[in-house]
Amino acid sequence: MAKKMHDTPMLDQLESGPWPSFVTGLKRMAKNNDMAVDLLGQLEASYRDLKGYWKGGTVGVFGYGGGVIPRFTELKKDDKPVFPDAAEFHTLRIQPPPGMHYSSKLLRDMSTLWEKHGSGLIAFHGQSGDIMFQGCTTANVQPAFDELNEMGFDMGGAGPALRTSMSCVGAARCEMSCFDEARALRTVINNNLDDMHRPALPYKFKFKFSGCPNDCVNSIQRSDMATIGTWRDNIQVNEKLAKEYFATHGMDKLMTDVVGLCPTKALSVKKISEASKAEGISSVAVNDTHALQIENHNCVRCMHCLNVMPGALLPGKDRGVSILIGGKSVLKIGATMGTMVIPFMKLESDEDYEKLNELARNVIDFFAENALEHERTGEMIDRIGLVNFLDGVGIEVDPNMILEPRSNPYARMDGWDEEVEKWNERQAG
Amino acid sequence: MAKKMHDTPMLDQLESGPWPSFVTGLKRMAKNNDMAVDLLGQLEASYRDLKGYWKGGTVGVFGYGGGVIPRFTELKKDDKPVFPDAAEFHTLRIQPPPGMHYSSKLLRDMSTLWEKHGSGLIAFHGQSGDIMFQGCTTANVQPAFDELNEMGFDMGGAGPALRTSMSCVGAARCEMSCFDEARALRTVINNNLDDMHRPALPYKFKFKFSGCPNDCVNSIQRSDMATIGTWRDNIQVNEKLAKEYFATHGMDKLMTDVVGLCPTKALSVKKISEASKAEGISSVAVNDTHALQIENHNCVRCMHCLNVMPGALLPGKDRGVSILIGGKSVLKIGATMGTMVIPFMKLESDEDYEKLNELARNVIDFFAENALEHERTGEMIDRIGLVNFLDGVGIEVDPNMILEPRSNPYARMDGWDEEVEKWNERQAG
Amino acid sequence: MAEMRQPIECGVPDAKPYMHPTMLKNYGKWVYHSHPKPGVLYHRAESGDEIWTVKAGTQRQMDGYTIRKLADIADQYAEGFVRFTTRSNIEYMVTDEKKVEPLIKALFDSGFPVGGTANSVSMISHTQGFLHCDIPGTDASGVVKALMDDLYEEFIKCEMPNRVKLSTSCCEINCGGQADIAIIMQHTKPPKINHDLVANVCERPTVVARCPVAAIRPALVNGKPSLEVDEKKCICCGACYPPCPPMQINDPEHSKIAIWVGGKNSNARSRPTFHKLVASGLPNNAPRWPEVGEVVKKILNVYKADARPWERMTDWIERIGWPRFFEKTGLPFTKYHIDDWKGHRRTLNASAHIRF
Amino acid sequence: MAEMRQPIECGVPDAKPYMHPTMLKNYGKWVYHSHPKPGVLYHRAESGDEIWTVKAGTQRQMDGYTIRKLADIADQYAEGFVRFTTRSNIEYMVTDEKKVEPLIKALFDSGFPVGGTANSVSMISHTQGFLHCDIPGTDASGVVKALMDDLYEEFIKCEMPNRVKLSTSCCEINCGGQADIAIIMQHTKPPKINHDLVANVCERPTVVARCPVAAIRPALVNGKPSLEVDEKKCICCGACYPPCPPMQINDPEHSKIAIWVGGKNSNARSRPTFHKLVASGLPNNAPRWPEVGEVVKKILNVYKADARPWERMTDWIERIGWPRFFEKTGLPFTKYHIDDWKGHRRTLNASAHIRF
Ligand code: SRM
Ligand code: SRM
Ligand code: SRM
Ligand code: SRM
Ligand code: SF4
Ligand code: SF4
Ligand code: SF4
Ligand code: SF4
Ligand code: SF4
Ligand code: SF4
Ligand code: SF4
Ligand code: SF4
Repeated sequence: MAKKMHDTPMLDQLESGPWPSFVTGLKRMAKNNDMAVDLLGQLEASYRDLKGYWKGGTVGVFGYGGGVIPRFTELKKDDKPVFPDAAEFHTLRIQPPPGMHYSSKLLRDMSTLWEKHGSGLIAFHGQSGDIMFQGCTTANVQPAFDELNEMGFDMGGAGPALRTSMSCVGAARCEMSCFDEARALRTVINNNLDDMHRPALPYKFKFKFSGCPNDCVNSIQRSDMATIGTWRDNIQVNEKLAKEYFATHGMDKLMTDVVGLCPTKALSVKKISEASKAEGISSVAVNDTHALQIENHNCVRCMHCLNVMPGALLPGKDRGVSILIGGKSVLKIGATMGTMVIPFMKLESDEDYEKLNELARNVIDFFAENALEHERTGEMIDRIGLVNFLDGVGIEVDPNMILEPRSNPYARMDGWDEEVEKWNERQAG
Repeated sequence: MAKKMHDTPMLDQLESGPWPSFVTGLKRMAKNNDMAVDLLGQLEASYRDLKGYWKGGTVGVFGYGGGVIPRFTELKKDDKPVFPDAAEFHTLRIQPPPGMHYSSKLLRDMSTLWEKHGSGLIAFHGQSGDIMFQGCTTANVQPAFDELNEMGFDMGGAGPALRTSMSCVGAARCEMSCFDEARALRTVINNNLDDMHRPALPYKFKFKFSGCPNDCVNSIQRSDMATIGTWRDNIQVNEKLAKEYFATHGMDKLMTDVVGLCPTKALSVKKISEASKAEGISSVAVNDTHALQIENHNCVRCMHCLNVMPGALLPGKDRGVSILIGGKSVLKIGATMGTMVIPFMKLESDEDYEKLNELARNVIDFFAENALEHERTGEMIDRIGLVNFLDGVGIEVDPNMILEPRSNPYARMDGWDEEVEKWNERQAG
Repeated sequence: MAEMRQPIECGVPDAKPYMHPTMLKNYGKWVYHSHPKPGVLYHRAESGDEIWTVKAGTQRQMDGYTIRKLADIADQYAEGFVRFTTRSNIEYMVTDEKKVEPLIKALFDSGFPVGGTANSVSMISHTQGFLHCDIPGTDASGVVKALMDDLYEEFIKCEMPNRVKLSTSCCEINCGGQADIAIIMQHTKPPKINHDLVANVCERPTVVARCPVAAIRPALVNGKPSLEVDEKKCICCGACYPPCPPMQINDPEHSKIAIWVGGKNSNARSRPTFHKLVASGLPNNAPRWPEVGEVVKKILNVYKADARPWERMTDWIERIGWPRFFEKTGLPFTKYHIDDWKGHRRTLNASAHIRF
Repeated sequence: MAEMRQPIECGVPDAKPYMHPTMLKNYGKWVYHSHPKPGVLYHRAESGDEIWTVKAGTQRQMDGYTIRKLADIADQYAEGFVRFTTRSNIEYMVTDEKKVEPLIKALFDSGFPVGGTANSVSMISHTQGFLHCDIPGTDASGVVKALMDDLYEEFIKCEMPNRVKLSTSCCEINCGGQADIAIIMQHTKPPKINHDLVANVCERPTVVARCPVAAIRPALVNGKPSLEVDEKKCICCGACYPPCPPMQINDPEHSKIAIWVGGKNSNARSRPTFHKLVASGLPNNAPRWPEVGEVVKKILNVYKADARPWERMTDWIERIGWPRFFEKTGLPFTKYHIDDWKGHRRTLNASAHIRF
């Protein structure tokens, strides 16, 4: 039996309504947890005053320089915490299995562990993908981590460091998946753990992995290096499923929802007799007379038609990934998205994964050496120009990197002939 | 009989080929015109050396501060012009009738006048719209101008001044025309001649007038204030011409060339029985069964469908103009286009034209007071922000001014409630 | 102190031990999916294996009871495995279609709404707020709870034109990300500086460097090194606050809430887009933020009624145009909507395209 | 000196006295047009009045013989009136259809090609170049003449997908404007400063202010006030040259010619666009610039073959994508195509949209 509950008239109002209530959860915890009692007290004060009452500090585990988010209360009276049992309320960021898969046992084990060492409050998951074990005293941080670590789990990222990564469910349950997202994630992250656990980068660096351009982990906008599945050859078709789609949806829907929404007009419906068999064309009969036709050279791999006709259309067989660099949130220059720097690389063989790993390392190294303090990769590229970044990490230019060529003459082009030479050589080779 | 011709082996190569040759023209002039002989000499030298040989200076006419482009030769030997008869080769910029209409008599009179006072070489027209009387000695500038002026013609703009304007052929011969372009041009320019003839603005200022959004005088990109015809109500239709179009082009063309290219998908083909009669819909039968239908609220007045089906579709009846501010070429910040600042104003009555005139004056005044030296209007707006410009000239904000609202939180919004108030009042009023 | 334990630097664990066996078996070999009903996904593998996924909402911030309840349901109805989505929804996978309905019932009965799939409004991207962050202007869990109560029906049904993804962020830093509708703290007054503390707590050059408009300069105040803000320049972004807590940006009255729409992360049809400002000045009205809910519901209702199938928020607005968006939602258009940040020129209408 | 004559500040003259009477009569009352054949327009007024316009190319820079010839043709075949287009084409208006063919013949016979209407390649926007400008890197009249000789067939026929508008500009200032294909001088070396002259001729602060990258600073050279260029920063734009002729930017070898495509001024379909760099480094090869003609024709041929009806250059490229443009034209893609000027971020591909 824990200490007496504080009055929480404002929080109480969050117990009504159909959505699961975190307040109800906290109150359940508070029944035998003093930290939860006082957390509710402080939170109610924040609601009342419209003011956060936490401040940071320095707390960590032996051997690592990051991964714990320290929180000390600022709500004091006569220099003493008003809610002493929640005066320390640190979070451990722990990396989950890629794809966030759990057995019921693992969930229970984690919960038990955290009720022992911490408040019992766990977030599945933080926006970067960490399991956030929230509410721990300074003293308990180390034993809690030790136990998690023994279970096979490791600390995530915080501060100017490599951050915890995310990949979509992908290959585990999605027919759009174009590579093994979990393997790519583990390859890249686990080879660079030093940068995660001993923060020494100019600022944070995030990797994210999406199996296809639907980008279910928001990698373009929310990671410094996004690895997104794609393909080079023709979209695969399945006539049976295409006919099923047509049977239930009809021509109007096919025209409006599929053909009409292709961003590059790469789709058309043709009479089967007139369907083209040319290279680069995918064709699939939707009934006895008509076929849906895809001009693959003009398809930008946006996923829309595959989404609307699942299974009937599938990514090509020659699969791999695109790499985009520089996504981040709003600080300093406004939000930036990742920029396409590698339109396509295979990601199948061991060597392919090793290449991805090397590229990731190159990018981190270039960032580490060239970014200013507290400058994200996207800001750095904005400052130095994409070409200097490409030069630095050894990537050749490609028209897929741009929406359009420059429209101003403000460039010094004395190396034109050399650059043309390079391009011609690459085209020949 | 003029002096002996110089050798012009390079220029001679421009006499062959089917396009009218300016070299042949110059040579014809040179038969009895020493200035032309020496001009050819200097031009050949430029071709040989790949170097221009003119420099500027100060030449003008009494009472005006601008309009003459002085040119003195730089090609000298022992401080003496190599081609003395073309040592002075000034240009008079003269404003043509709007729409660039000429009688054969006027052409002949101008030609005769210029053979008397100048080289005889006239450009119809400069890119800003001037008649350029090219090749005049300093001594002859005044008499040449006097004579032109007596004919009813006036000097155009040069330097940091209001510049010569242009309007499209418009109402004189074009069914797309939504206002009297020539009247608007003359109203605005002739009321501000002081700023043209006595250059005292921060930099040049150009007006251009296009009768419709086809913008045949490139006003958005090439003028500081563009006045472009448009309409507010529904596109007008003519069934006879629509059926004629369909009879010659067929359904495929109608779908691909018209419906398929509307940028906002405001067009559709419907069975006549199913055609909507709702407010905001224009409908025109193209044959006995089908009608072309326009969702006018979603039409952005791009002109495309009117262009493809001339006469069958025509601008609405409630006509007026849009105003865009800030177009210019590449200097300093890269080329800028005009920005929409007045989506619609009527331009029919005398008062309407007077309002346009006042607006023009306001814009020039704001420019004169706020632009830095050698800063164009577009640059100024880029520097101070559109809202400050609107405030300065007294224009209310409108969502048609933007492609999208801000995507960054980098603004100080303490006046939010007041601004909302303003909007609501205007919506009510 | 005893000798400290060296960490085992094991990194990201392998997912295999925690993955539903049918997913593992057919890893990378899926060929089809469909949406049998709201909250339920059906996937089929090349092998013919089938899996049904039942998806339910959670509060993300979970107490032990909740976690054990979820685990129990997994054992009882769903073969002992779950996964979480990036939006803190939980997914139960079953290979036997007959288990689907009982599972759904168990979830609803335990207070976990089944839904969030396909063209529903999914759970809101959740951040930390008053519960844990050191710089929040508002709460996160509470805002999310209040809004999801409001949007409950849209979560458990699939009646939107396409997926709807919301985010909330308790400060302008926006950990919640770009979304169809984003609800974000927006400060409207420059930071109030507690000069007594600056010298002790803040590395002044770092703070100066953080300001995007160079409005901060070092200054001596009462003889002590402090900082000074040029209030004319300051855009109240709050970026100086994390490195220098004495620059108090949060204000119970003047920290407002802004609503942004049309962010999109996927590449489907259109390229990814950032969300854009549509409303601001909403009060930070804990514990249920009704004014925010009003605006969000207004926007969602118009979108629901007006957008065509498969149009995301941004696709819809792109088609009807911003003038029409403001007209249809009745939201006022102000000078603050007109961008004036770096590169703003590209957001201006440099064409004669207009809508009436 | 005698007393000077005061100018009559009459401004823009009224066009009425110079306007074809049928145009005047039906001013603002036209209802229909068509394109009976290349070089010929047909317009009909509400009143039923009809007018045929025959359009012909000129060299713009006209001698007296040419002007009189054009006037004679007007009197003989075309009711005494003409107008010029913004591209220095001349238009003859006739109200009697029977006069059209004789007029066409007279024009061709006199060396004025009839064409330039509808989906032809019209006359090139003409600038001044060596003939009159004080800062040109190349000529204008000659470049135009050479190119129009090359494109003659495309002027007198209407075989392009849509109108094609070209421009040439004899320096980077680009008086020729944005065009489907623009041919523009591109300097590649910083200005060579003639220090002896700077002090006498140039107002130094003005020059310093003109540089878009702040590469110029005042300096003392040999004890005299002059200017200095930071050659690492300099982007060779030539903006310093007009206010300071001793900063010689033109160079017979290093001033090259660049080709830009996809500029569009009209609002038809897409919004107006700027032209974009596609080729550079072409030699300034007077008097006929064959290398420039080659590239222009290559681009036009691919456009002609590949674009759909009514697609302007930019519409076509927008549809097929830039990767395909470079592939189809065979033009090399280099680092110079990637923008690095202010606001360049918006030109980068921030999406997974790619083409193979
Ligand atoms: C489970 C999850 C991946 C994961 O690893 O956790 C997931 C799973 C699927 N996504 Fe997703 N997406 C998931 C987050 C996302 C996100 C990121 C986010 O929510 O912040 C996006 C980008 C959102 C954006 O653009 O801002 C996302 C954009 C899509 C799209 C593109 C939608 C569009 O038209 O723009 C599709 C395609 C579709 O709808 O058919 C898609 C399709 C799918 C499919 C149908 C893929 C498949 O074949 O299995 C899955 C169905 C899930 C469902 O519930 O309907 N998924 N999906 C994520 C569920 C989050 C949630 O609980 O709501
Ligand atoms: C916990 C979390 C929100 C949540 O409740 O889920 C979070 C919380 C904080 N974020 Fe975040 N961010 C979290 C995901 C994100 C994301 C989303 C993502 O990773 O996909 C972003 C946007 C993507 C990005 O990286 O830009 C994000 C962009 C930021 C930024 C802005 C960075 C920028 O360059 O614009 C900051 C400020 C900074 O780093 O200085 C920040 C800073 C913070 C700090 C450390 C506030 C601070 O500076 O003191 C917050 C600590 C809160 C706490 O007490 O735990 N957080 N933050 C997320 C991390 C949990 C996890 O590890 O899983
Ligand atoms: C005569 C002229 C106006 C003038 O006052 O001098 C003119 C006249 C016409 N224009 Fe134009 N345009 C004229 C310059 C322009 C320009 C400016 C330019 O050439 O630099 C443009 C903008 C070009 C651009 O976008 O860069 C222009 C864009 C159009 C368009 C839009 C084309 C498009 O699809 O983008 C149309 C509509 C059409 O093609 O039906 C048009 C249509 C027309 C029509 C059909 C209007 C009409 O109903 O009479 C006229 C037919 C002329 C013809 O020769 O086919 N006119 N037109 C100009 C002839 C210039 C020339 O000799 O080539
Ligand atoms: C003559 C003409 C080209 C032609 O052969 O047609 C021309 C010629 C010159 N232009 Fe131009 N511009 C001419 C139309 C234009 C246009 C087109 C237009 O007006 O529609 C533009 C683009 C639109 C604009 O206003 O930006 C244009 C943009 C410039 C600029 C760049 C301005 C900018 O802000 O980027 C300059 C440089 C300057 O003003 O400092 C310039 C400067 C010049 C100067 C004065 C060069 C100089 O700075 O010494 C040239 C004098 C040449 C001469 O000897 O006659 N000229 N200039 C055109 C004027 C003739 C006339 O009056 O009709
Ligand atoms: S990103 Fe693509 S592969 Fe990954 S879960 Fe989403 S739809 Fe599937
Ligand atoms: S995936 Fe390709 S074909 Fe399908 S809609 Fe997208 S761009 Fe069009
Ligand atoms: S701008 Fe419009 S009104 Fe003027 S000539 Fe061109 S098409 Fe006709
Ligand atoms: S004028 Fe209007 S309806 Fe016609 S194509 Fe343009 S936007 Fe569409
Ligand atoms: S959005 Fe701001 S307040 Fe909220 S968790 Fe992120 S950093 Fe903290
Ligand atoms: S709130 Fe933002 S703009 Fe204002 S001083 Fe702080 S960092 Fe600078
Ligand atoms: S483009 Fe340059 S060189 Fe040519 S006329 Fe204009 S200013 Fe002179
Ligand atoms: S050429 Fe351009 S960039 Fe170079 S110094 Fe002159 S103005 Fe500056």
